[in-house]
Amino acid sequence: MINKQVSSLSEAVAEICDDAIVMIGGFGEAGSPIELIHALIDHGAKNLTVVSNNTGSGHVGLAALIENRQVKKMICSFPRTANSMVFPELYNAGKIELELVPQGTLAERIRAGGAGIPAFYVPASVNTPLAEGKESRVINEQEYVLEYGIKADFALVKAETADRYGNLLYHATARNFGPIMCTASKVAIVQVKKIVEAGQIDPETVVTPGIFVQKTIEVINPTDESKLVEEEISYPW
Amino acid sequence: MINKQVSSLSEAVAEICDDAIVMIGGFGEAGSPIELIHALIDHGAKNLTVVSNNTGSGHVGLAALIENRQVKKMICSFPRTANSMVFPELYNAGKIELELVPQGTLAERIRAGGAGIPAFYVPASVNTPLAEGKESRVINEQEYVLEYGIKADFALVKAETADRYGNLLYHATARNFGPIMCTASKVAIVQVKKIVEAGQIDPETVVTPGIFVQKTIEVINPTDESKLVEEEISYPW
Amino acid sequence: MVNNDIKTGWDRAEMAQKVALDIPDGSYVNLGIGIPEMVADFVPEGRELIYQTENGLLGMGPIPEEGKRDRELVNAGKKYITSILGAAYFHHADSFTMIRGGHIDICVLGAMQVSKDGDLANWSTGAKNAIPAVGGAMDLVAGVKRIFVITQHITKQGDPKIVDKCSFPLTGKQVVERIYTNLAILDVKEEGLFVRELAPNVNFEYLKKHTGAKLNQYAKSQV
Amino acid sequence: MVNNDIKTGWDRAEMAQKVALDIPDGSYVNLGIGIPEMVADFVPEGRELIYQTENGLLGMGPIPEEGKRDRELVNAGKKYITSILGAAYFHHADSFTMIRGGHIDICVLGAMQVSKDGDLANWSTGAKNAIPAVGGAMDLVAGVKRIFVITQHITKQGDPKIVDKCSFPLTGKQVVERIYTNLAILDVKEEGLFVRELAPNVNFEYLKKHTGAKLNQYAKSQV
Repeated sequence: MINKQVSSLSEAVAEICDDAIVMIGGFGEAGSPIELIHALIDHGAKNLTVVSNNTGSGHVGLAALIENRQVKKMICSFPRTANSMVFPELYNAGKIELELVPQGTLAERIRAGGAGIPAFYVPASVNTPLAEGKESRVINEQEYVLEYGIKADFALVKAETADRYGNLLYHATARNFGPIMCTASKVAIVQVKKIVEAGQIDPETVVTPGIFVQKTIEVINPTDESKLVEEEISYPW
Repeated sequence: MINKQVSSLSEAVAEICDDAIVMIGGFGEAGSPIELIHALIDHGAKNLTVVSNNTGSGHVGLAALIENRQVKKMICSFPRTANSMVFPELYNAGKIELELVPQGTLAERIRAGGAGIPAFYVPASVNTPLAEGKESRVINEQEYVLEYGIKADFALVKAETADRYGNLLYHATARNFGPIMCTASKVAIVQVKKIVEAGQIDPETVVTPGIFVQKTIEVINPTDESKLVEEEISYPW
Repeated sequence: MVNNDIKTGWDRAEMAQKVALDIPDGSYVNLGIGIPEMVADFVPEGRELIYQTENGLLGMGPIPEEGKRDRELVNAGKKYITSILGAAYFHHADSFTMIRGGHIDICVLGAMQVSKDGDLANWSTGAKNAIPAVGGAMDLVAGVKRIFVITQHITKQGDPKIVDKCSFPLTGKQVVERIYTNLAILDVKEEGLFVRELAPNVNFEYLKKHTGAKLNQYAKSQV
Repeated sequence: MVNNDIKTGWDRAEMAQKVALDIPDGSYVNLGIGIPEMVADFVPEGRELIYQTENGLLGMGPIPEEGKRDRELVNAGKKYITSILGAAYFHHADSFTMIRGGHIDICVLGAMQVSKDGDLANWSTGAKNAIPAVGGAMDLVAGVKRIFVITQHITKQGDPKIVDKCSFPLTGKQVVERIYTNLAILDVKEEGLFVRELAPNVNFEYLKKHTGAKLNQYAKSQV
């Protein structure tokens, strides 16, 4: 019987090896798989390339993973937010690499990675510094930049509900990068608030079909990241 | 107040002009917008380029549109099925053009058209006659073919439920090409079984967000196409 | 410098209102972070606009009351929001299908600089020690049908933001259609910048003095 | 010619069963139209396979009873089907994300010809008056991790379908991993075709006679 549920957070992230490419869902706090990220900190895999829209806030979650020096390189669209200190400091000290990608191009590169599209053209970034060194091409009199799909070894994603097949539902704008990151990674690891029986998710409403998910772990009451940031708490606590 | 509902089938298709590119949803009967196609036959626009997975069955729906000589060219993946006589006959007589596209490439070209991606690379069709004359490129030691996005002037789509904003739900495998065709056409015209109040569709379950839909028309009891085909009925009846 | 004794020009709310008046009924709109967000407060009665937020919601509603916040319902600026009846959630690739695919009618953005050709710089000063961050700005200007900019006419240092050529790195080239500042509304035309409307107590000479690019006046019949 | 007096080789059901036995538990599987569809009937107890049909369903269930058909629930062959508990519907672009993106473990397809290098021809005879139709075949062979072919060993006219080089237009080059026929199971290796198993009353010489490409035998230790 297919069952993608694992029984502990440490088991969920156990396979993640040094030098892996890891996609991490979330747009700010919404959809950030904070328990999985903390499990990855405990696990200790190093030299990671992380694909995520931001770089985390305060000293928890993704910011803590970076602060713990497990991340060699970030691929993201917006590496600084109101409460991000960790990444800017390491970046200015030359201790972490950054590949800056427009948000829509980042999303499409991840989707392409999952869909077997090795490369595609986009209009975004033409005539800007972010197109420098990239191949460009005129199609129907408009200029486009060639962008490449991104695949990852692992994805850490937060969703709302899963069944044993790994079918997923999300909540509100926490959906953001989760569905496409699941498709683009060899092993998509998903923390959900609730695991239900097969058949309890209406097949018309499934957002991520189970084929894209390898492991699920139930985290009934995920941490309130913004509260930790406000209280200046650090992980490991 | 935004309201995309129109009051008659003829009004729904009234804008479709000669020489238009029209995407028509459906995979076999499932999702085929038969009432809209029949309205297009009554309307009479000619010299159309039609993008659809198949070429219709019997003498109704898409087959009838072709038989009525309104279609100059078909772009599709599988132009013959058990009950298709109309297209094969016209094709063999040199009276209709065909652009044959692998099904997944067809889907991706439509999606690209809707997503502002002018072109992309795929592995499908490499080393086959369908790649002849197309640009190819080796990326990471594998060969790919360059394919271009398809945009349409109009899409005719069948869905299950709509609200006044044009948000859509589909039913089972009738979903097939509908969502991507709505994104790739300037005017997406959708026949639905039921139009409900705004708010009656859960925002988590919307399949086609209303931004991609321009017109909806309620067709409460759509025709059973397979029955018409079985009974050898022709349109116009 | 702006005269502080008598009221010269528009305040932020008035600027936002000017933008709101120019957005047609039924438009799909993406509002950037900052002043652009205020536009939603000034939509004239009888018009319905649908707001898209690129992090995954079509049908963004007003800011929630304190007790009704949902930690996972935020806008592109990561502020708490609500959704309207008839909203839809989607993932990022679908969101940028809307944006890149030309489905959004109008995007209102802030600016660091706008050139006479409609080039926009709003993501980076190019300073060496700054952390570069771009977000969805480049996707928006490349994909949305009409780009409106809303910005102060000059910087806090008194430098013009409307310039002949942007000195900051571009967000996009020839993308801006109209500029709303505290001093005027300007149209970006192939022939250059045209003054669409002057704010209270601002005349053409005054505006010229605070603008780093050539300004044109419409012939009366053109307005 | 196949000897019709005593039972030689496998029938279609036995061929399908051979395929079914080789599909690991938990696999995501796409079954082509025709004999491949029969594979689902022979999955050994205790194994759970998930069937994808490229027209938009993951978790295809058995054929419905006559009265329980849904006109809009069909498979890629346009036959009425059902969905299992835990199924998911999706549109075509998402469906081919599964296929092209390498997420499907095994695809079982019919064939007109297969070459010793694993080239597959299964969509067109290349005849001038035939209406070309390809469907999802090229996407499947290009994207799915493992391609199994199930086919009669020879054509109705007695010509070999396993050949040195396909004469029909290709569906894909070097894509087939294993071939299940009524006479044998063949592995496609870099070094050529290897006989994995012979059907009842079929010996190597007999198989050779009906095969249009060189056949190799495994050393005993390799099987």
